[in-house]
Amino acid sequence: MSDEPHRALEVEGLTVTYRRGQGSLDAVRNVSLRIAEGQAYGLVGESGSGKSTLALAIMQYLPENGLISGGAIRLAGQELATLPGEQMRQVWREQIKLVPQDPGSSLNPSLRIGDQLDEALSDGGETRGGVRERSLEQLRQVHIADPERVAASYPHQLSGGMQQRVLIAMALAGQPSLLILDEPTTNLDVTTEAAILDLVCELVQSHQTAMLYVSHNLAVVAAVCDRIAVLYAGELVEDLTPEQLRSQPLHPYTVGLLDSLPRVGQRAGVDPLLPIAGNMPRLDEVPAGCVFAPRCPIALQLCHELRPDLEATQQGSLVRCHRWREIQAGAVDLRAARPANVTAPDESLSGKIALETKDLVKHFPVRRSLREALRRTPPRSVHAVDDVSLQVGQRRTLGLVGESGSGKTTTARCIVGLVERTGGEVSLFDIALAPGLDGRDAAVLHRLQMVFQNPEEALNPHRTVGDVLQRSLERMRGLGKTEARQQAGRLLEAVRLPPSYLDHTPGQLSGGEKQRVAIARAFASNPDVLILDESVSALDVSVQASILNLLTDLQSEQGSAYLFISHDLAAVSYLADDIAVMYLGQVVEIGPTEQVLQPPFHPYTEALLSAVPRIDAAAGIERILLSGDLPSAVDPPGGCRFHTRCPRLLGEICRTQAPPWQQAAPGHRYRCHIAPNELAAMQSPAFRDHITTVSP
Amino acid sequence: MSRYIARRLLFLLLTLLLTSMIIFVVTQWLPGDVARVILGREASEPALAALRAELGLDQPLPLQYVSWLGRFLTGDWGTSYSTGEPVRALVLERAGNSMMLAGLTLLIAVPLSLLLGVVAGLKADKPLDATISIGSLAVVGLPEFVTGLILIEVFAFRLHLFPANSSIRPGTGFFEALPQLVLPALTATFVLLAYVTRLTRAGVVEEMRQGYVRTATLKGLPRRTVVGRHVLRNALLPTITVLAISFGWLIGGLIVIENVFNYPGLGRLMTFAIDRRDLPLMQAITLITVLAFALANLGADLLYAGLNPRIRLE
Amino acid sequence: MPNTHPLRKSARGYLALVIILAFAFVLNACAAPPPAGSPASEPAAADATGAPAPAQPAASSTLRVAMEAPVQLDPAFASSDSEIAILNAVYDYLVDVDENNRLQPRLASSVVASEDGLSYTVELQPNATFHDGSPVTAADVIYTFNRLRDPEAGLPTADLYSNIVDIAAPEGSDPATGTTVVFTLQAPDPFFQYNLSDNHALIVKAGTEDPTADFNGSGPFKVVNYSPEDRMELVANDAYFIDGKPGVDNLEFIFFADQTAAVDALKGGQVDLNMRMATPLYLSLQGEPGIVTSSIPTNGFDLVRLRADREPGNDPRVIEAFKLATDRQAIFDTVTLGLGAVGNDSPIGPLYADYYSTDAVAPARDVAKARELLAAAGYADGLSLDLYVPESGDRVALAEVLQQQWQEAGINVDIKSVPESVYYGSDNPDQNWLGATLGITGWGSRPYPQFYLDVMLVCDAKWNESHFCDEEFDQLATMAGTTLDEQERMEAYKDIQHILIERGPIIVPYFFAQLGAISDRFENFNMKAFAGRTDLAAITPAQ
Amino acid sequence: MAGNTTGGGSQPASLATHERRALPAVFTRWWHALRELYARPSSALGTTLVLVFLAMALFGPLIAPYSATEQISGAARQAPSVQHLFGTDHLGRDVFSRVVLGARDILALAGLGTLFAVVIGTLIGLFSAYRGGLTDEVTFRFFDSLLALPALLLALLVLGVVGPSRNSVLVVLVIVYVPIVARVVRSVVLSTKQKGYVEAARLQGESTASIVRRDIFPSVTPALTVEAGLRFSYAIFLVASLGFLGVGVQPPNPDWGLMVSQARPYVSLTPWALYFPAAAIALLVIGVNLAADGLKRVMLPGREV
Repeated sequence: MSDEPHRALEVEGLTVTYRRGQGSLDAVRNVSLRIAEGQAYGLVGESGSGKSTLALAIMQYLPENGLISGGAIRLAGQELATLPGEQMRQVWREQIKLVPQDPGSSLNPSLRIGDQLDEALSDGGETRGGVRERSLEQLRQVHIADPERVAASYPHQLSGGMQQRVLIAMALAGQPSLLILDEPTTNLDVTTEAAILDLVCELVQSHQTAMLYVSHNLAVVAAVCDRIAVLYAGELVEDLTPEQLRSQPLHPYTVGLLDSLPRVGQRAGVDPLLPIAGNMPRLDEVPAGCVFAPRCPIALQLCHELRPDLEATQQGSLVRCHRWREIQAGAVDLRAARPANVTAPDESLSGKIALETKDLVKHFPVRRSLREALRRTPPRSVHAVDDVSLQVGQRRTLGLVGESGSGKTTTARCIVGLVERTGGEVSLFDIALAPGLDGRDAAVLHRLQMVFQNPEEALNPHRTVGDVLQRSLERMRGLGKTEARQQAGRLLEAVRLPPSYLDHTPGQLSGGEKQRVAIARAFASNPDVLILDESVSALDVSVQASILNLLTDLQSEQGSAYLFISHDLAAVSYLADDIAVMYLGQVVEIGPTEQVLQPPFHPYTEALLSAVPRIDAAAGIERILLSGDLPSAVDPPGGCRFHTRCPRLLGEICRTQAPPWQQAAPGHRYRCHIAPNELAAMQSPAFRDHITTVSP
Repeated sequence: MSRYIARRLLFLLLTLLLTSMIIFVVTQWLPGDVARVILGREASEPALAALRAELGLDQPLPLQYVSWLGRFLTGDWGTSYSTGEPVRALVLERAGNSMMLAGLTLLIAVPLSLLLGVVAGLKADKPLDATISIGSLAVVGLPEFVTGLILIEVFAFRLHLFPANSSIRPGTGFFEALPQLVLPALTATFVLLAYVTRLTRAGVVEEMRQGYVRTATLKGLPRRTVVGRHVLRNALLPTITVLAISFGWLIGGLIVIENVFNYPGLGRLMTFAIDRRDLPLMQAITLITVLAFALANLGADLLYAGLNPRIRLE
Repeated sequence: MPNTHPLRKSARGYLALVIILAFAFVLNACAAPPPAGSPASEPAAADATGAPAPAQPAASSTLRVAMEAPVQLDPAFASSDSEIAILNAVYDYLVDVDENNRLQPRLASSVVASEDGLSYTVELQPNATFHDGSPVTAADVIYTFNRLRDPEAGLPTADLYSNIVDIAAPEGSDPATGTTVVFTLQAPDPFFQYNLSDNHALIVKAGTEDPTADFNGSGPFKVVNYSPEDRMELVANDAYFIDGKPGVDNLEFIFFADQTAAVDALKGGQVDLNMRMATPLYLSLQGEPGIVTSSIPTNGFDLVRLRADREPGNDPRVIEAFKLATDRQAIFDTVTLGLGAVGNDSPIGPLYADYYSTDAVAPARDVAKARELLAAAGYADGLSLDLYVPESGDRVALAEVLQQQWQEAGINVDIKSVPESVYYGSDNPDQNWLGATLGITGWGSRPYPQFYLDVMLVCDAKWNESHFCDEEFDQLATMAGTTLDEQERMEAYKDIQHILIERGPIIVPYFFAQLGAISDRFENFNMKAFAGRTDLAAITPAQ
Repeated sequence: MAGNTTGGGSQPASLATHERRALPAVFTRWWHALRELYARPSSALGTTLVLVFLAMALFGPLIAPYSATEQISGAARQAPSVQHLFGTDHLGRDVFSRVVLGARDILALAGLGTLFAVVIGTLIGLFSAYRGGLTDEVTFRFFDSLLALPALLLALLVLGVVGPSRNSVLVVLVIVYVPIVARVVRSVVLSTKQKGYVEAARLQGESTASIVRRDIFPSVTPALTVEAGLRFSYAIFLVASLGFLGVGVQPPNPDWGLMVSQARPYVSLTPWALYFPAAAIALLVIGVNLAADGLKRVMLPGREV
């Protein structure tokens, strides 16, 4: 130990076991890692990889049925696994801190922020005022502009980003020697995520604190960390630097992950994603050989039988693969071995308009208080969707992108009729659609289908997959029972699931499989238009990639038009022919994907684009940070709705006058007071460089 | 917040109105001739008819209701059919007694069940938890008439600690009545105990799973601070609501207990009223009970909102 | 809400307060009770009910009586024991009846009948006064009885006093000051003095519209406070005209809805006197230290009656079958636990020694014969009926025993136990006491038997609940009720008993005993067959 | 569901249990539930108690040495003995037989009452909540008002109206519990209504009845089962209380509450006639509660009791 004085954390051969009933399962197996002082260490894995378990094991905060069944955890040379409770409390207090995944639930809802912060800072020997002063200082440190107000607030009064800043401030109290961040940005909007990441990087540098950053997102980790460990099914499969990750990852899983992650500007038809086949094994089905072997495109017989060791490469990285040397030497081509199965969309078909909205409006009334009613204050409403006009061409995909609260989901629900619109028109192949479901006849309903966000709620948990699909087929195609059953099998095939799944209940399916079934159900009626509302957002990267590819395939097979809704610009740009960007209920920019992704673009689009984490640390892209939070949709700001946060604010005109549509290119418009040429001059050319991979 | 209160008050009024209607209709359906009950089985038909007319029982139902409601709102709660006394003074006095009993019951039940619930919640799934859970269930499993009987036998006849009988005289103050309140209050406590304990336990277990508990623990706070400062203020919120709801039961629902101990509360008065088909009395008691329930509910909501910034700062 | 710290503090404060109070309460509770180990009748225990300071029992004595809550405190309507007990303490009867059914002067110092039996001259106690201080005069008596007998008012007593032609002060006497009243009758009535002592015949002050307004009686106790359904407090009337009465300084009626609770209160020393209790409760008090129990025979009974005017009771064979299926001795043993007397299907019980016929005995139980009779009546496959029972006294137990006894004879009854208010007050003619086909009705003890015959068994009786109509019976009853020849009356009553045993649609399984218990801190307690008429004024603290 | 009380983190998804597919699904589910119930001592105790009483209800006549109403002549008020395990009551009826045979009564009554209340409450809750709107608002305002009345008070009033009998007690149970059940169902419906599969069914033009039946009702069943268990235990109590107040089941039925009530004046003479049925009530209530707790853990994992 004495020869390694600068090790902040050493984990040696750690195995974490969950007891379950009579048996037990190892969630983390034989993992070792070292973090030096001041080092930012990334831990990457998909759900079920054991990364959170590992983080909690290091914190000595496992659930009651979890225990460390092997190995050691040393913090600055001190063994934690055997530390008595009281001393561990001291360690928590002073040395090791956690920034959790869900800031909302990690703060006590009924205590003021200031009090919660004071608690973390107070060591008992100080006056209350003194502690509070330090708390405020701590808040300033995480760039909270008015710490007094925040300290006096309750958690629910703050936005998610703000809450996360508070938690980071809390974690930095007392100069910990190790900071663990467990998916700290996962549920945050992309612009907020970017700001938090910047903050983390800055603080880690200024504090010289060792950091363990746990995330499912390779790009985020690559941007923040000095070193990255990739975890798969409870095992560490590769340990490397970000540069090595970009240049030459050696483990097939790491490569698969990278190939599954869409980059901004990557197009399905041109440069398809290469998803990893299959699913992560369950803990009770861990293969005997290499844990990745069942999904590995280059697995040999050896791989299925013998578990490989973690080996060090000359470059200092660690990899657990029997064939890493061949990969390093370029002797095997991982990508060639995995056919993408993607057919390029038929660009020639740009026929009729399949779906059109004209000036779609949805206002939700706000209940007036008694006093307001008495004073005859006019009723107010949430302006969820304001004058949204969209067109989706036949066989084409329109991507609708925006942060949470932008109104994209409400737009979708108004279109399908789950929410009755307040105004405007919706038409399907020139058939005007009634606002509500009750006003639409079955034939129209069947031509317009939707796939929802949450795969867990997509399927009735009490029916088998076969029941679900059969019911849809009987209903929408009027098929008889036997015929419906056969067709159900075909539908499953179409979404690349084996026919045996007909008898499965949703509980037996993974999230991605459920979403496939949901898609199959939507396709039961061969819809003209399919609306996908954040339908891939909740899925793991590798699963998301395969669904994206599936959607592309289905479109070319079935000819449906898609309205693809997502907060993820990369996913949208991968699939969409056209993109519409929404902000606070309005479309602020719309146009062909290539156009929208290049300057000039709306300042909001610019901010979104700049915030997308990139694996290839795109040099030169200036990160545009938005100030403040999304304004309330009850009283949207006058003039340009984006003016309260706009980095390119001109002045009075933006506050008072609604901006005009500017024509940037044919079919590409944005809503701003700044003319296209002026904007183009302001905006970073690096964007253009960065998406040159896009073929025109 | 004021909007919240206004809404709650409106609902309270609506509830009272609806309940009064329900009660009015139900009591009208009760078999048994009021006049016969008042004048006794020996009374003659003309006397009965005269009395019915005097009581307005020959009027159509809606008319009776409206006139009753009007009088009720102006403070004239009518005259008891059976005793001939004004209902209001009688009911309010008994309501006062019921409040005393309810008050003492809550004073015993709240700390006790919270304590048991918190301990059980913190030791969830440990033997102590099971002991508390089964113990409190055993207590609640015994019907209150049996519990009362046992308590009288033990505390009154064997230990001579408390009187067997709780018939306090009118106007007795809380502290003066205390010895007589103990046994009925204990009996009522036993009924409440298991439920409140279990609810508290559930609240504690639920909150212990929350992320903020982890945050607090990982701040290095001692466990008692984590529990006392962080968990309890959230865990006890649902318990408060339930205690408030039980207040209505304590005011008007202690029918069995008040009879077993002969305590002059609303419950005993209610059995008297029902037995004698004393409509004005029944209606007044029921409304007071509902009012107590609704006010307690309102109080609980306000307290809930007061302790819960998410509602308070809405 | 800019600063909510105070609210939080107060919430915390509240919790602290609750805990402190809880502890304070525990301490208090431990300190408050009377010293342990003393018998239940320890005076300190009385303190628990907040009775007037019992430190010197000799100085001020309070008799606390447990009672069912009264409903009617207008003498004209009062009927239950508790109602009469209260009124009997507040008002006076002209003539009272002692525990041996003997007439006894009360407000009347003398009652003299004329030779022809058609007029009665009543002389009032000269020094009797109402609680408001005014003397009791002839005018008050005249007012009281005129009110009771007014056919227009329709009071329950109207029939009873329909025989009275006139009530007046004697010629030349001013009723407003005089103390002599003359009752003139239409026909001779051998029981007229008993009628004068009827439960309702309490003298109220002339002109009283609502006697319950101020309880202005002339009786031994004055009402101090009445809390309906809870209690009534009274103090001794110092000006009472009978020497040595009342024997206690204060009288308190505490109302109980639950008899067991009342007995517990007696055991615990929270009440002193308990009358009219269920048999097992009475037995549970035997041997209880500090408590003196008393049981006296009465002519009160539970009447099991079958309507004779409709199926199946309109067939005499069915009536006989019911009688033969019943084992009265077994009922007496299990239901009244051997207290009281076995009945013989007639309301004339052994208490009326002069009228009771020892040779009129109901036939022994004969299930086989009962079956035969039923079969003959067309009920070979059994008979099913609802048995309506008011859920008070021992009646439910009686019903259960009857159910089993009758079942053996093929009579299947469903017991419908209902509150008294429903049994007597239900407007459903098939379910109330006068209309139900089969029912059990309690009848209180009366000083003379004619009452039962007149109101319940003659053809046109007001409460002929069994709808019995028998010419021979009616003749005998009328004769017994009017003849002045005592021997003739005795014969008639004996014949009546035979008739009822043979064909009356009624079963009187037992005459119950009146059961009471009093704390041994009091004496001179002589319970009457009708408990409400017990003279509470005679009770004195024990020496 | 077992003991994950502290900490969060991702519980490995792969801990999901395998489902057995050999038997019909319903059967498997119940078998499974039973096995889970027996996994914890307290719910095992509760389930055992319930099963014992259930056995009494089913096989009572085989177990009981006497009939419930037979007044054994000359055997009144006998203390417990080999001949009369629980003694005899004031009329000479065998208390053990009455307790055993009374199990059927109370289980049937409380069970049927609960069943009717659950069925009616579920129907109202399902359709009212799914449809929403004014009817829903009015219905549940009305229910709220009913809930403001203490159950026993409401029961007394209703029994006063319909008169005491076994059927009346059923009516009372239904009136008292329908609002509660409907509210529980409603809350589940309101959350289920928002789920993707329900909206998907609506988008495919399914009828309301079909959606309620196929998509919403199944998700109500776990909460409903648990609620039914709870209601059942309260129903036992209410039936007993009504019996005690003399307005419930009529004598000479061996209703436990009625038995306690009838034995109360005799408590110094025949204490056994009071304490045995009282203990039976207590044990059944405890059993049902513990079993319902266990059921809740099985049916609604993650939600606390």
